[in-house]
Amino acid sequence: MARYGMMIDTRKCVGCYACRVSCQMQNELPVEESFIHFYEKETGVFPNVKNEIIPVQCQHCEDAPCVSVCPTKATYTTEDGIVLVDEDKCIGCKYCMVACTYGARTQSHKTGVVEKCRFCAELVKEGKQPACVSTCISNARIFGDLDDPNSDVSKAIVKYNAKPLRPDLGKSKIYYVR
Amino acid sequence: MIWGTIIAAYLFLAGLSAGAYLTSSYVARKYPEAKAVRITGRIISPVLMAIGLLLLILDAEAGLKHPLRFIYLFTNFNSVMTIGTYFISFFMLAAAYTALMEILKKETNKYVEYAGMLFAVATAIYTGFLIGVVAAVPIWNTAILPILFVVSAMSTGIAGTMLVASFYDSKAVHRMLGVKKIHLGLLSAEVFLIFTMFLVTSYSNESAAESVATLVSGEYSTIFWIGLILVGLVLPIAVESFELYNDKKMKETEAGIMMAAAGQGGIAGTLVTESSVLVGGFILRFLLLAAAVPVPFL
Amino acid sequence: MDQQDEKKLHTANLFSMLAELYKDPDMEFWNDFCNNKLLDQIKEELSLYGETAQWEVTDIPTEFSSLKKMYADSLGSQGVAIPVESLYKQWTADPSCTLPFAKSKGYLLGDPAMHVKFILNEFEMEIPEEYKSTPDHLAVLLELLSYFILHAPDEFTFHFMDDHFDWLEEFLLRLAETNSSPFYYQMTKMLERLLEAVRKEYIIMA
Amino acid sequence: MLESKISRRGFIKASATTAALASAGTVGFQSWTSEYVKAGGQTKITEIPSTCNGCSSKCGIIGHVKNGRLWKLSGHPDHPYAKGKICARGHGYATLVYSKERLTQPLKRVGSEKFEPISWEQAYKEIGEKLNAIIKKHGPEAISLTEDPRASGKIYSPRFLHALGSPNYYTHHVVCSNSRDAGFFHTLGVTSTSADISSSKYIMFIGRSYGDAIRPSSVQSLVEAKENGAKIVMVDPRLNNTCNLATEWLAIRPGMDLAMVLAMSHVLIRENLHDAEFIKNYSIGFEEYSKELKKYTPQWAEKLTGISADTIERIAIDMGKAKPKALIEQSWRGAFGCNYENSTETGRAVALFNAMLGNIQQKGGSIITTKPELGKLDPVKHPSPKEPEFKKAGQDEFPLAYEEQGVATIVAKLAMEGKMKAAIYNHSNAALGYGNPKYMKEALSKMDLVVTIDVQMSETALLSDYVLPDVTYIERDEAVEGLSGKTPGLALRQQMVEKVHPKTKPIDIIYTELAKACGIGQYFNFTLDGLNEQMLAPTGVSYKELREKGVIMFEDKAIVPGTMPELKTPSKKVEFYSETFKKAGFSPVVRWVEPKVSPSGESFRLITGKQAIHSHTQTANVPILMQISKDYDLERIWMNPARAKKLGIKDGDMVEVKSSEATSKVRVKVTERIHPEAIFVPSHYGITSSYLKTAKGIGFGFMEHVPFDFEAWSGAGNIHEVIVTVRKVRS
Repeated sequence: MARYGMMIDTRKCVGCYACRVSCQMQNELPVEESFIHFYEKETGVFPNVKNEIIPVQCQHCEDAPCVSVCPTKATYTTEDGIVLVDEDKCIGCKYCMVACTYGARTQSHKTGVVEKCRFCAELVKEGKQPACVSTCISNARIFGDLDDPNSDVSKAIVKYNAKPLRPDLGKSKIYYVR
Repeated sequence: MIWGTIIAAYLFLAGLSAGAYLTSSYVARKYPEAKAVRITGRIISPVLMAIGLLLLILDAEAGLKHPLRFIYLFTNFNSVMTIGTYFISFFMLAAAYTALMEILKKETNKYVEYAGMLFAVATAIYTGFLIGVVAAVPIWNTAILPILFVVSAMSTGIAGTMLVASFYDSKAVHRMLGVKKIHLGLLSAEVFLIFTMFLVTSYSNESAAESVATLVSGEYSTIFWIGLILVGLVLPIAVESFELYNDKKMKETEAGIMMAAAGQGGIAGTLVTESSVLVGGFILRFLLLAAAVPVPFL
Repeated sequence: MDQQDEKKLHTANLFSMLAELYKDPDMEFWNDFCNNKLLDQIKEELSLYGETAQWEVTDIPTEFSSLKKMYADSLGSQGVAIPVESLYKQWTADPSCTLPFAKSKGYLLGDPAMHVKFILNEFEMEIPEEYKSTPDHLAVLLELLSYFILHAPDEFTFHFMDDHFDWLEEFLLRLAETNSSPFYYQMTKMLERLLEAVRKEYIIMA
Repeated sequence: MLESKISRRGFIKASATTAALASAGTVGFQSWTSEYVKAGGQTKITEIPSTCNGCSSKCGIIGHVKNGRLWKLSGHPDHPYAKGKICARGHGYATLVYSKERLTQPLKRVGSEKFEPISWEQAYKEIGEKLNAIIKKHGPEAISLTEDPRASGKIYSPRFLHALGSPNYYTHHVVCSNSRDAGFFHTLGVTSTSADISSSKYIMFIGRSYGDAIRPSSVQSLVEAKENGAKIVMVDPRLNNTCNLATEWLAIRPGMDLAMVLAMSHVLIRENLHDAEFIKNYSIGFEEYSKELKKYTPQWAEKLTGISADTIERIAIDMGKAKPKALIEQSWRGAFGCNYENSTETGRAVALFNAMLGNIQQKGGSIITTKPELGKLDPVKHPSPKEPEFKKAGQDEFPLAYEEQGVATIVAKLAMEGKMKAAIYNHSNAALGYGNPKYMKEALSKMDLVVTIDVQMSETALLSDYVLPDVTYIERDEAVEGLSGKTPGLALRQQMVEKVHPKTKPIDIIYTELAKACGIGQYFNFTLDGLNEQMLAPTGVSYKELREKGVIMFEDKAIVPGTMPELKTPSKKVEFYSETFKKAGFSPVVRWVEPKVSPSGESFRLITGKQAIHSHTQTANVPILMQISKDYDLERIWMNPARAKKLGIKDGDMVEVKSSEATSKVRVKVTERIHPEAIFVPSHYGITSSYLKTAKGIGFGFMEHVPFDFEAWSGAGNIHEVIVTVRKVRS
């Protein structure tokens, strides 16, 4: 079994939103809903300023709080470590939204079901890359098996010393280069 | 705010309901003659819980559209909400049974009542744990919160019961000094717990400090100071203390003893204190939901 | 001719007259419309449906130019509500479509249009060139309905009514936004009620 | 029996068998949908290679078509700009095809912003008559045509105009790269070079941001350069989004770029780091230039630019040492495409700095690109119209402007003077984007005939007498496009789906038919396919093959680094000293030129730039893109916190922006990322056409504040020569 994860190199991210748009299309989201949120972190004082653009989506935590709090077991982790929502079980209680550290979940206006990044599980199954990865203009995103030391993503994480956003808060599976 | 007014109302009503149940059980034993109070507590308890549950269902949009999905609520024993669902279900059964017996004027099975009391306490604790286990929100994620919620549940439970009962039997309400003393103790404990919680969490965590700041000096400071502290806590504490003090004084004079025996204090004081406790109880939950500042992750 | 068949004739006639109302008005139409000719006839036929089809129009245009303006403001390509079914429904149900608007409303040639195209193909029917991008235009739908009432099995007609006229409520909401005359709103309101009445009859028949 | 008095106009035509077929019925929508979706898996999906129109890059895309409808878009792997990727705009812009906010039939204006549908025949007839009447009365020089050119337009539009006898063909470059083009053209003989980013070691950008005006391959090449350890210096009054990839940000005072380049050139010579060999062999006039440069010391530049003399020196020296794999990126609009009074001179100084580094035609340097040799129409069968007898309007005033592009806004000026009587705008929102909208509106109203060809009711269309509906890029074939670059190639825009609106037409047809109505049909006696066949003839590529592949690159004809071509300047060499400039009345060598206006302590300079999700104003009405603007408040102006504090403005506050031309209300993003002297406003907002419902009312139009003006050298729009004051207002 694979343990899927991603690396995002924020130093390469120019904030073009291509990932957001292709994610919306892949997941058939209405334009107002998105699984990828962008944060800007400005540091320093003019003219010594740095601006970091950090795209954040579901981090597919291994000890995901959304999975443990979900009263209906609608949110679950697959064998491949992808956290998914079974929309036929979700009652829309939003407990998972409250519990998610990364604010990565959104409630569908139409169905009331809470949704989030799915690592494009159906594409991954076909051996393809998630939409946000394949569309990334600057190749800032790498996806693959974290358990395979020879996968591109594992190698890149080692090479760039990428880290989860908050390693102290749990084992999330998106690594960031900052 | 992911969880807003509706969930605040749900948490409030669940606590209130549990508190009312416990109040009525206490009164049944301590003041058997205060039937109106006992009956009130037993009737409003399942009714308020039911309203709370309806609000919860209303807020769960996807479930509302597919009601059968609510069955899954009983499936994840890792989730506080699932456990709470069991607590509430059992509590609801016991409370509804007790109320039914009261309406039918039949004897209540005391084991069922004991179970009801147990699950009432569990329900009150659950409302605290529901948000207390959320590690992402430090102001919630403290051991004090469940205690605070239980204390507030009891206090609102007493207030709710007394308020409704005073319309039927204002004398009885006035005679129950024991309840008043407990209530005063609970309210004082609440003040202590709120500020302890603020102090402890804001010293240890930045997000919690931010939450506290929005409450005491920021966006929600007006409603915090006026709504919760002044109206919800200080006012009832003052009035109840005054009443208890008066009571003591009255007992020292002959006329006073007679007056007290006749229960002529009027219901104005009760109306004011108990309503303000209820308002405070709701505001407390609303504010805690509103002031949630998640841990920073950037 | 039995009673039921005769009623069908009237109903079909009614729908085909109503279809005229949703077409871009021209001089020929105006000649039929002016002095209440068309509306009177519609009213006459409506009596068949008694109260269910009661209807009030307050602002009947008396000049060709004002009718044209009303049409343009309400139903024209820049009007508040274009009477095309696809615009009021999700563009496609096909999950494999990854266009940015696949699940959005407000786009032409959606699945409903494809279905009407399919029906036109199956029945070897043709519609004018200018409706090519909008085979699900209300005028086309009403003409088709009129035709089906007379020629197709009741069950099919019933389904067609069910499938292709369930957007009128949303359409009416848009029409209500107009600052111009309420004429088309009132007409459509009546159409909605009439459709409901006819639908009920079809349920009974089936 | 029922007898309808109303004449039946039913338009459904039933075939002989219809009644029989109908009596059997067919499937209802629900079962049809499930069948349709289920069958979808087996339905053949056709893949049609084409080019995007989300911006001017025209990246290669592949359209996936199912059941006659567009289904999916993907990037063309072989296209040099796309490299298999599509940006957000590319995905979003496809929405246009099935949008209800399109132009669907020819319209004639009957009042202010009021239109009446007319037939094509009537439109052609009336436009033709009016054009001929204007020619008769005022001569063909009173007619003009302006466009944001695409492959077909580039061929058909000037041909149409020439056939009428008018030379007045213009492009959008007046508010894009006219200054840079003029500066480069008279120096290197080309309006632009191409930067070999991925192989370069030291790259400087001046106002240009690959991350904000995206071409996928450009961003990738910059990432590659960074991975290879290149130094990347971003010169910009604002920390743009590409700064993430940069090693250094120089927060220059807006309008002072020329001073910096001059000082860097000064240092290069002083330190003897210029490529003397290259200069000797391939240039003229270096002596004069180096004499002029003597006064432009880094200390002098520090005062103007706000960048320390040390920094200027360090960078110039490092670039000199890294040469020839060092360059200043040529940019498009950037900071000197059409921005300041000194922009043409900045363009010239940049080209010359690159020449001093000897990086022309070097790996990691500036490449003078090559284009495939395309064929022309057979002159016997399809004779070209004869060259107009007049000079293009504006050429006398701005002889340095690149002739093919011209100075498009001269049309408005001449209209105001009553000399220009007709304007045709194709795929161009000139009234909102080219010059001050108020001025443009008045100018357009003074002409006898304004015709707009577009897909949407743009602000320009609203001011036109006739609006002709184009088909979208998804619904049309276009002329073969030659791709210039290090490697030359061919690309083709192809029709993916049948046109949605039957009454829309592609411009090759519009011009051909309009020409007939104007009596010049003989010049359009060919078809688009015929034209394409003839264009491809010399390339050895068949039309069929290009149609199948969409993109064909001629790897064997790629530029070999190190070989200097003969330049198209008068001297055939790099011109440090330009006789052409002298003749036009300007200094033959680059000199410091002050910007036209400068802010006081109280006011700001208003500057503009792009955002990655929009392309000019043409994507503003695309819901999936505009939603991003709404979610992240991207329409806000940027203000430095130091200035904001003084004005009592907090992040998110509503303010009033006031210039000599207009007053606008907008919210503020208070950020350290902007020079205190400048206010930045993205250039995609402020749509006023009520036909564009998604876009209308969001943000304000930058151009509303830009005074109608011409830069003296190239005629460019001087779009950053704007002073504004800002005050807090209630929202």
